[in-house]
Amino acid sequence: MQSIISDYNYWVYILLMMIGFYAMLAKNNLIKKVIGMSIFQTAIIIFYVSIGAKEHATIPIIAHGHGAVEAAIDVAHYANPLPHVLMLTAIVVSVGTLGVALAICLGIHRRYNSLEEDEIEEQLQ
Amino acid sequence: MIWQLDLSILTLIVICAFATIMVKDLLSAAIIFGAYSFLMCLLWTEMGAVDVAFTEASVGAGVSTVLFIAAIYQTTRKVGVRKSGRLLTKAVALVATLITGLVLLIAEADFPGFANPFTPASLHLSPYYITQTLHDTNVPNIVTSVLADYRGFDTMFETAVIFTAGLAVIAILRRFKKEDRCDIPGPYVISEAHPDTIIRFIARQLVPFIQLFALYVVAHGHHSPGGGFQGGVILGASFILLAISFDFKMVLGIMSERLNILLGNIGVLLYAGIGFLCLLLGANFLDYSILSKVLPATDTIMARSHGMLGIEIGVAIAVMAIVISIYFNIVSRGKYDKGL
Amino acid sequence: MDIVVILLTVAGLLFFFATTVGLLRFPDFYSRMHAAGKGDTLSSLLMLLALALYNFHEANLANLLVAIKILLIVVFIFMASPTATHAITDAAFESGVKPWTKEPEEKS
Amino acid sequence: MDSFLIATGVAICLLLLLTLHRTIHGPTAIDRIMAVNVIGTKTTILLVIIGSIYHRVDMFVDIALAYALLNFIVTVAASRYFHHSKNLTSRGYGYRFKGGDD
Repeated sequence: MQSIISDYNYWVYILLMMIGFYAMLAKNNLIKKVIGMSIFQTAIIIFYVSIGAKEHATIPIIAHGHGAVEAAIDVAHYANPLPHVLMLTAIVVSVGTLGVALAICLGIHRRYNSLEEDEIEEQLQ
Repeated sequence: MIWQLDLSILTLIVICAFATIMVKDLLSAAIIFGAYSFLMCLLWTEMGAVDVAFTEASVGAGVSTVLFIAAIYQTTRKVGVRKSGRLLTKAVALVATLITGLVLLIAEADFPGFANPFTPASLHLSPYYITQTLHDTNVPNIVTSVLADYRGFDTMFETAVIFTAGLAVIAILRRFKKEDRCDIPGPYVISEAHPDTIIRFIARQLVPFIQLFALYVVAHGHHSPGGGFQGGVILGASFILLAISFDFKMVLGIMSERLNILLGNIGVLLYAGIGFLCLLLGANFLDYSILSKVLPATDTIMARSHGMLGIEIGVAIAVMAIVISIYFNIVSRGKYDKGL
Repeated sequence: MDIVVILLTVAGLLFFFATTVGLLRFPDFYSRMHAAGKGDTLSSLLMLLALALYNFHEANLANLLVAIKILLIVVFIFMASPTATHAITDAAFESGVKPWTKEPEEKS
Repeated sequence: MDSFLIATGVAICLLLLLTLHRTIHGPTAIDRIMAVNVIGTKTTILLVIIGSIYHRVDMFVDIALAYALLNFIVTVAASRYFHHSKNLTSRGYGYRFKGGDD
């Protein structure tokens, strides 16, 4: 049981990464590929946030009462904030990449009137 | 972290990811991807990453699924029938995926256990941030202080990346002429949808609350989860809601294209400008403690807090403008005539 | 106090269970929408009330603020959820989803 | 009380699994939208429950509020999709598509 709990997050991250990677490689439809890319991104984010998690730790916001005496801050009591910072910006950047990817899809559809990879290749030849 | 919820939510996520890839209809895939994003937000919350969860909540519920629906609306919903020659591609992709998974699984054996407080990642840099943040900057939310102060340079270029993405979408899609040479007539003859009074009324009631809440998120990001990115995305989502429930033109009347792009520039410039102000006053780039010379009645610690607030406002303006611009370009195919 | 919280939460869970059963077992779209629209909103109301009570265990300003925010969530769900239900049902009617009748029609 | 809250959370997760069945196997796309709407509402509640387990609800309630406000944008957008594509003529599909069946 202990080993399942300690490894489950990493297994799921590998599984999601494989799903996203497979979709990016094998799917014929461009929007399906974009969805695969998004799943790949979330797999990476799961990996980072799992690294930052700590057992019996609370969220990385220091509890401070108004006028309370400042107690010494225990490091093990707060989750690691650094992966959270990196991944916060990564999510917003992922919206940007999603927008650009969908814009490229729309541009291709405007030109070739199709979103299927093999149809576009046929028209290119 | 709460391991009971961890196990159940991760199982749901894997099922959702499989379904998203397997389903034949693109609109259904986009909708299941929306559910996937909800579950992701739950997972971050459960692991204690509240700021990440907030970003995922605003992005997943407000923007990314709507972008998918808009793109599908402008192209097609159907997935083509596969040719027989595709079997080889599938096999090669499967082998490549399995090899990648195997390599990652072998690497995983050396990882420290999940939720171990004494991993190398948690021992080297982050203890400084955790113990010193309140003392250095007077900001209790460690994520905000690391984002906007300690790693401010990084965040500035993240904002620049988002700005570049907005520019790229405009460069790819925006068409100013009515008739374009390489433009094939669209797939649909789009009918004017009849106005729906109930949706319009509720949207009109909710939009002020959403925008007020977004401003609260930006301003209160020092003390609770939130900040410029989240507030900006929520502000953008409020305009998207207006554009969906009302007319496309009505939102363009409030937020014209020119004003929108100008706001995006202003946001990035505000961020860089605060950095250059620090440089002018004689400190390093983005070293806000020097701002106490300019701001009245602040010491060097509070100056860092106020500098962070200025940067969050810049990020919020830039993200809002870029989100609106991306949505408008995608939903109208760059013509800005009519939308969803 | 705890007993009230537990009772409300269990009632909410029961309603959510009924929602899920309706969602899975009902024969056509409109009856499923009936189960989903009503049971979902009611179970949310009950559970959020329970959580607001649970977080207001000790009367001070911070707890009051949290309880008020949870009640605000209730208000917004009560505005948004029926609107979403209306939008989906309208879309289904417009796009031609047939209501289920007793005579077994052709299977679609 | 904490264990009761955790049990409630796990129970909601199990019921979400059943709702996910409708999301995945729903015969039409509209069924899926409906089920995703239910999942979104329950996400709001699970967020508050997780906050109560952490004993820091004041930090988590903002996220739930954001969900309560933004949850129905997706639903309205999807329903507008069906409004618009009601009387469309299918002349843009690729040459291998049948078209017309929905």
